[in-house]
Amino acid sequence: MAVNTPQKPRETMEAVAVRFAGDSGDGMQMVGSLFTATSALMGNDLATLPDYPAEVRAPAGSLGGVSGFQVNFSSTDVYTPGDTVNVLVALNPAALKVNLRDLQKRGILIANSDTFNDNGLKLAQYTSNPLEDGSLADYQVQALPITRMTREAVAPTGLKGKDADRCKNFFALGLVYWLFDRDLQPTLDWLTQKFAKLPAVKEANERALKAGYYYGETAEMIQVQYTVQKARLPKGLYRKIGGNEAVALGMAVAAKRAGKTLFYGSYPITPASEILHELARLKNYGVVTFQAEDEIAAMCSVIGAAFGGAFAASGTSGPGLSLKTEALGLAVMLELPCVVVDVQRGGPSTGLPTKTEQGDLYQALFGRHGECPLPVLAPLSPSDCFHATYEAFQLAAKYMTPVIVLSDGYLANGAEPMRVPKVEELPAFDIRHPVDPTGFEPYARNADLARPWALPGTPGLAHRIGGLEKQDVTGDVSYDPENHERMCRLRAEKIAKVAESIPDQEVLGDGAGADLLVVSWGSAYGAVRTAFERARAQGLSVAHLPLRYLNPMPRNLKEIFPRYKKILVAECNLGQLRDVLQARYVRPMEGLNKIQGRPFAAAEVLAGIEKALRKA
Amino acid sequence: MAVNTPQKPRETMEAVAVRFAGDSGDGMQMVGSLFTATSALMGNDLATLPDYPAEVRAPAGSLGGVSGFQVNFSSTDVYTPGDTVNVLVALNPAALKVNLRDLQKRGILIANSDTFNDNGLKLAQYTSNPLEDGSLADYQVQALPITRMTREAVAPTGLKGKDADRCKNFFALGLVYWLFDRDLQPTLDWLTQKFAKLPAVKEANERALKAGYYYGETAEMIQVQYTVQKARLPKGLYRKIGGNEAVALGMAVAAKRAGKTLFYGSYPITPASEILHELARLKNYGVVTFQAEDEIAAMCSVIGAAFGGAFAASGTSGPGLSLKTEALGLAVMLELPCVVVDVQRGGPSTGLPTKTEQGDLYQALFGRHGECPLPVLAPLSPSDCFHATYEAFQLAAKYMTPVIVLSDGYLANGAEPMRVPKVEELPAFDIRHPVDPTGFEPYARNADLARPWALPGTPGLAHRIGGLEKQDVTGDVSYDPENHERMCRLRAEKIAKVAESIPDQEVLGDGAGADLLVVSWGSAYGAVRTAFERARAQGLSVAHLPLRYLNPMPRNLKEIFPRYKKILVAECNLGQLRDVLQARYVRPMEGLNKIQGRPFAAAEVLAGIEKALRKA
Amino acid sequence: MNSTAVPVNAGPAGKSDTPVRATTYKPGDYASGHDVRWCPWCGDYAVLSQVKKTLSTLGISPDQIVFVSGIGCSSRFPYYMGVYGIHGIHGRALAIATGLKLARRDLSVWVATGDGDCLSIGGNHLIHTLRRNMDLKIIMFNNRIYGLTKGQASPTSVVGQITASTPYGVIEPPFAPLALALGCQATFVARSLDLNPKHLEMVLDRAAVHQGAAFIEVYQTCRIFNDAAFEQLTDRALRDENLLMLEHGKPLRFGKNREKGIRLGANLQPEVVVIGENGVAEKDLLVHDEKAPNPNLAYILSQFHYPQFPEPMGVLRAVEAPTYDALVDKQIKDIQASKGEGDLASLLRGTDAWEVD
Amino acid sequence: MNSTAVPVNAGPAGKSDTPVRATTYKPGDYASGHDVRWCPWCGDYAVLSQVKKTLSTLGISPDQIVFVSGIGCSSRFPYYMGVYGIHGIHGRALAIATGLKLARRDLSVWVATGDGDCLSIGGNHLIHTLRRNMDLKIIMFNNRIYGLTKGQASPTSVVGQITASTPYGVIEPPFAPLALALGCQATFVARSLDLNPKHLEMVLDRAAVHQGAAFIEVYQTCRIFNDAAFEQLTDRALRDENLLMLEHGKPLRFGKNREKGIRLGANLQPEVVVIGENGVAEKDLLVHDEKAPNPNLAYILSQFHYPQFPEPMGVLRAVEAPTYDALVDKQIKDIQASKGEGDLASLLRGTDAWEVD
Ligand SMILES: Cc1ncc(C[n+]2csc(CCOP(=O)(O)OP(=O)(O)O)c2C)c(N)n1
Ligand SMILES: Cc1ncc(C[n+]2csc(CCOP(=O)(O)OP(=O)(O)O)c2C)c(N)n1
Ligand code: SF4
Ligand code: SF4
Ligand SMILES: [Mg+2]
Ligand SMILES: [Mg+2]
Repeated sequence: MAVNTPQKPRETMEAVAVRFAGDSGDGMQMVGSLFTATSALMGNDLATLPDYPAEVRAPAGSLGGVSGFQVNFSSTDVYTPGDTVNVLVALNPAALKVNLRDLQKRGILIANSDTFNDNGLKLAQYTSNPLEDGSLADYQVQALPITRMTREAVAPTGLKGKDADRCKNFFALGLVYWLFDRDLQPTLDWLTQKFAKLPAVKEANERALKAGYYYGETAEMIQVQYTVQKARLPKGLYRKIGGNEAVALGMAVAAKRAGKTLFYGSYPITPASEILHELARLKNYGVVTFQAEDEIAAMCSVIGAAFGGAFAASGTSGPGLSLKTEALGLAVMLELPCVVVDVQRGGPSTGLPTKTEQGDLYQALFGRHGECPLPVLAPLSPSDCFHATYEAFQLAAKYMTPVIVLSDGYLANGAEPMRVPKVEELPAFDIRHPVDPTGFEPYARNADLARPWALPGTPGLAHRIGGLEKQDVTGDVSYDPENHERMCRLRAEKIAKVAESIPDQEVLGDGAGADLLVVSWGSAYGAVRTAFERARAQGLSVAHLPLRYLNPMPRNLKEIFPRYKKILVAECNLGQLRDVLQARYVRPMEGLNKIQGRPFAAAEVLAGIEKALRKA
Repeated sequence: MAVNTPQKPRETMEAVAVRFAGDSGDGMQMVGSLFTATSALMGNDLATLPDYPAEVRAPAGSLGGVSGFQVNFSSTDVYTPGDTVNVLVALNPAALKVNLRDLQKRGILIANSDTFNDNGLKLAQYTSNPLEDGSLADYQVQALPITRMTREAVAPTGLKGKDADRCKNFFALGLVYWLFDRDLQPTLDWLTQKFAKLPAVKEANERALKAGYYYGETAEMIQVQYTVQKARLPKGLYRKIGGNEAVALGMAVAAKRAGKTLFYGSYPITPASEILHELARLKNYGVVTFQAEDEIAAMCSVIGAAFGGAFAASGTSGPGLSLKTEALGLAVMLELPCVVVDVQRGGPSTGLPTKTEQGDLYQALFGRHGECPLPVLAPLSPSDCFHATYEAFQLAAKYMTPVIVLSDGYLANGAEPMRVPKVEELPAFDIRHPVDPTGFEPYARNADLARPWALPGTPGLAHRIGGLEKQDVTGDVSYDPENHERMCRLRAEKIAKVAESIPDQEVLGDGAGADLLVVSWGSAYGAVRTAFERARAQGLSVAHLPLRYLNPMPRNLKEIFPRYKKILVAECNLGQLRDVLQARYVRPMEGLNKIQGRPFAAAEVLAGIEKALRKA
Repeated sequence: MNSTAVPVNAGPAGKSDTPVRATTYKPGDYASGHDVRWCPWCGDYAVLSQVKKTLSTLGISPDQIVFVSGIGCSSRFPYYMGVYGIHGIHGRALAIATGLKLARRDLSVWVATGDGDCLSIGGNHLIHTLRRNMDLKIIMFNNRIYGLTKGQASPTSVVGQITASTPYGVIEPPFAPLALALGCQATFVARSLDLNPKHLEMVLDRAAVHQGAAFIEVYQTCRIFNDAAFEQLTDRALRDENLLMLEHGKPLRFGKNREKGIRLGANLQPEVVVIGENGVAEKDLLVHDEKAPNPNLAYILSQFHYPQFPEPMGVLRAVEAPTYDALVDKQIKDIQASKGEGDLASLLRGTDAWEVD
Repeated sequence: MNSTAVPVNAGPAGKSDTPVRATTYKPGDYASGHDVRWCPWCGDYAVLSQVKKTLSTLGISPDQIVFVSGIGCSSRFPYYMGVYGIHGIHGRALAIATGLKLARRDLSVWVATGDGDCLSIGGNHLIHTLRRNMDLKIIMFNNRIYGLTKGQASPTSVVGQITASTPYGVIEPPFAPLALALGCQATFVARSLDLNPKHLEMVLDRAAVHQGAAFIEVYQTCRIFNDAAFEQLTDRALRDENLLMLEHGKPLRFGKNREKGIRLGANLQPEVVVIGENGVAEKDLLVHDEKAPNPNLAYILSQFHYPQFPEPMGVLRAVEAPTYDALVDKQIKDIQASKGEGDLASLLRGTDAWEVD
């Protein structure tokens, strides 16, 4: 469609963070996603983060029922959804109350004034109307009767009452589209497809969207339109991807690339369920999904499928990982390849199920009885969830071992553009299933110390494996004392050898040494990277080591650490990685810790960096 | 009964280790226990260790079917059952084959020559008869037709064939009694009681026992009788106690002392099942035992019982501890007192179910998702299992927390004399259940940071607890970011505060500093202590730190470690405590590790000490 | 500690069976006063209000009642009750409740659980609880979906159902939860519906007075993820054809004008018949007998599904049998009676102590 | 790796149902050659030898068979078979086997499990496996005790039984495992006895050809910890009075001279009757029908216990129904047929990709 070229002055911005906030029923996640998709298509780099309540539907208008979606889009690299936002859309008073603290001074607030009535204010626990009492003087407030304007806009479609009101998220979206000079077409296409069977709804939303856009263009209130240029992303095909989607894709692609069936056995749990949902949709790719009766069954089904020769995986979150403990131990003993993705959430116990945390590192590394090591990887960003999961299968198959991937709620729900790799770019799998019975031994080892992956059905290779200690080479049950020690050491050595298949650690900033090295792992990367770049821009002597391989660790770490005067380990827990690094490298380190169900803000990390340097 | 005073020369020995070995069906555990009981009654200090096969009944006469029982009795302190034995009783060739390597040069071998026939030798995989081929020249071999002599001895009772042969363990026992000048009376009393309803069997065993004794006295073959003097044990009442029995007693006594019901919810697993068996016998003490459908249910039942106000506990081994992971996390969140005893066995997975190991330290300390700390204790000896379990309940109730006690197969199956404490000597429990609704808050904390233990049924205190994060003080569900951080830190601080209730660490040997400090934890104490004393006797500069509190650790450790040039951490795993100490005290340590399903031998530790000092 | 001390052994095991107080209570006495956070119109509200009503009739003080739950929308139940409560972990409510009841027979212990919580991850605890006949009142909210985790299939989702985890439809046959319970010889098995408050009240009242494991399946509508699940059973125009309201001692009749009935045909195959047609009379119908010592009729009924058969509502089975907690208590008392109650000194001493001096 | 490579996708999901080869096999072809380490005279030996016999008649090569087990004496079974095998963890055999079968429909997957393994810790996997009708052959060795851990009570131990964990006697009522299975609508439910090799062979043969979850309870004597458990059923003098040998289509008769029978009395209460006494004739007896679409007769039988009733031996139920693995396969194939088989490039690209240049 053709939208008139806007007439108002334009300003160019490098990066903008917008947050849509409203009631759980207001469709904030939907418009947030559409805004993201449009920005991606328009060539921005971006990062997004939804934030929704733990209850499925908290009471309408209440503080507990506020749902938000934040998107940070930029003409330069983006590593986080932004600590604070430039624009806040608040569809009701509760949304304003909950989100205002994250709006920058002088930022734009778009509020639906229709909802700031007695009832709405009371539900949000306001004693006076913030739109009127002068308390918002620090912001550019645009208080608009969005509900009424939406009703008017959709009136021609015949939609009334609740149905009409439901379109107000599209009005707000249209307005924000105008503000940042975005193309309406992708959203119009989406509406056409989504509501193919409900033409009135389609038309109503279309009208609301355009009304919002035209309002921006026409009304006197908003004076400036902003432009965010295309990012200088490397050439190529891109797709927007969230962390859970990326995990699912990584699994499905790894299996396809290896010519294997993907078997995904799992039990729903927030925030990991989406991986199951995504994979269940991929049945035309031959993916087998199995919703087991619990996490124990899920993990055991993975073991069975791996024995059968499938690429087998499971996804879960903390409580589920705890339940998988015993079966993971069996997988270590059986030396069968499989991948377990733990999407960490606030713990311990049920904790904060919809919030993010990096609290399961101990559990992943040490949470099994006996000497029971396995590789652990932690992706750095939503799109890295794809690469890390793919790599987990590579390591699993090469070393015949279960591998844990530590994602978290922040990565899972966040999204960013990912360059779509060409098939040939993806590392190939070199999987050999023995077929020759001559000299076959189930626990003979190759140079990587991996045992053969012999599949049932292969003539002459029938063998039995189990959780009892095994005789080296033959795999027979053995109670021999020296053999037990040999096997424990062999299993440990094999996992240590995985280090040979992972790249040397890179350090951002001065690799030769600096006053401070900030270590992050997994998802803390984004905020730490942003903070590190700001610190460098301020001329501070700091480097950043974003750890991705938690076990084994890159071989060159032992050479890197001595180059830095001080080491600060930033993680969303109470210091788990710091302890592990101190144990391994016997060097005192400081911790920068946050455990609030939220990722670091870059500003918090920057403050931590400055403090550490001051103390130094 | 009167036994003639022996006529042969006597030699006095300070300590003797005897091992009875035979087929699983030969009753070795029984005569071993009887020998132990007699030695205890005669005032020796002692330590015992049974060793039986993983299969319930392996084929008779096979190497896999050998069952052994070792007892070390002494006139001085005993810390281990002995690395090697002075006397080996081998009732068949397989028993000889399996056990000979532990017999000291010039040690006494008593073999039942009747079983060294073609069939027996073949089953034991001997190609020639060791009793005849000169291969035993280094030992004092007493090859006797024990089967035939037993048959003759019991003939008057009318017992024949298998029934008669079954008495041969008592013949061997009688012979060993004579050798060490032991009193027959306790054993005769035991037979009278045990076979009250089977007078023929009682008489046959009595006859076999005496025949063995008289054979020693009379026969020409054995020339010397040995005496082991009473140990200089402190005055008092003593009982022989095994580790599992001691755990059961610790639980039952703690509950009785506190005026509480003991609730023990558990699922059978080797080597922990005996705790359940022991407690199930104590129903007249009001103990409630609940054999749950699995370990998850067991742990959950413990939580329910603790909420109800009982002293609640569970016992298990590695695979079961893994299954309890999730529920343990709930217990941490609920801040309810309970005790979990993990009787460690060879891992990972099913591993070596009947063998000992210290492989679950990681799991106990770190094996839960989220930030989920709890106190961990490890008893040092079988009798210390009583004290550690009692203390675990003290800490659990004082700090409102689950506590893990790390026993192991070695402690569980081993036995030693324990001084029976007087009731008044046992620390009292100061348990207060709130009754006043005024100002009651379920998550208010006292000076120890413990919350109140309010019991259902108390008028006006009705409250709800659960695994979701709680609002500080009120205990209401809270998704507040700062509150989550506060609660995570409070829980961690509370567990750290437990250090205020544990004694300072003692160091054996020179506390002011030495060339080497050997750290042990839990059951490694015995062998390390023995080795340490030998090393000191050799004039080596060495001290011993037997760690009993694994979390939190004694507060003075940080002052102790710097006093020693080198630290060697001895443990039956691949270095778990060493890593934990390095993480906490950031100081390089060496490991002395063994993971063979067997405890350290003192000689191995001594060699490790010598090596560490040479390298220093 | 913000309170004074009470005797340390408050509430040991082995108190008397059901605590009865002379006071009278109102449903509101059982409310916690916390905001209820289920979705508007969620079926859970109806159960909550009926439960409070039932409790108020029992004469049991809120302080003597404990609600235990697992995880799920329905498992938030304890937070909304003004009684003692544990919101446990997923699937484990029954195991927690078992430990509590074994330690404290004086309490009235109730369990709120969902179809996922109870039958998927918690299935093992359910069958063992029923086998043992633990004295627990178990309310299973069956909405045929995972509500809290946003709409995955549960073990009671029906074949073909489209859910987040089965975008192409469920392929597994669902459990018949009441049949499963009868497979464990459960002593009290019943079913009701969130939308029939009177009936729900009756069933809850019955469960409340049952001594032993009382298993109630409540058909509960999840408005957000499975709104139509029970339409055929609640729609005014259809429900009479699809529901079989059980009454002890009465013939099994249903239909708008109660003109239909259930007869047992050859091969123990139940049939729907119309009274007056083909010579069928009321006396040919099966007669409901919830107290039958054998669970055979209850089992036959537990497998009725519309449209073939009307779905039974009410008490399928209610028989008396010793409860596990009572047996545990009795065993201890018997042994104490025969051996004498053990004291601390003799416990410490054991049987084979010796004196060193 | 000590072997050459094969195509990486050997054995994907979705092969044909039951692999049949033209070769003939002997029981010995299914032996592993490892020393069998059960106690002398353990009932497990008899089952081992019958299983090998049954397998040899199926024409399935040992390479196409997998035995999965949990932990327990009976769970050592796979080690003694010359087929592929997994000795899993306690209680989880069915979950492991489920994953294997879903990944590899071409294999014949068997499960060996004990009464503790299957019904105590593993109960949840059992009920879900049966509900799903997974194509697995499940042999449950019921010795009414925990053998491997030296003699604790199991969920089939009988009331009063003295065990290591119940020195004063079991107080919990045991499961009736076949009733539990029928509570899950199991499609194949049978029982046999270690000491009746002929009968055991027949039951194993029947299970082997059943498509779907075949649940067999084998009464197996643990010589060491529960020697007398099945005396009344095996003793020559007693067994005819205590066993009801089922035959499809035949009236339910038993007794030394087959003079007794089972009749259905009032209230669906079965009764033991003597033919010829009180006017009872054979036509009054219940007739066994393992193929009845409803499980009602099977359920009634599943609750028979001596001395009140003779214990049924044989196939209680054997009905056809789609298996879960076949449905999974079919759903994938249907979707591939309608949507087209997805390729790697389109998977990577997704639906909303854009080009940056
Ligand atoms: C160990 C574990 N696994 C998974 C979850 C996630 N989870 C929470 S509730 C739930 C299912 C809820 O379904 P249901 O029991 O039917 O309750 P409803 O919400 O429908 O009332 C799941 C899978 C969890 N909390 N813990
Ligand atoms: C998680 C776990 N819990 C407990 C055990 C200990 N365990 C091994 S076998 C077994 C019971 C065996 O009984 P059953 O299944 O009846 O087999 P049987 O030995 O009688 O053949 C138990 C409790 C274990 N191995 N793993
Ligand atoms: S999601 Fe469904 S079950 Fe959960 S509260 Fe909402 S309506 Fe009720
Ligand atoms: S203990 Fe019992 S079940 Fe186990 S092998 Fe021995 S006889 Fe068989
Ligand atoms: Mg539900
Ligand atoms: Mg058994």
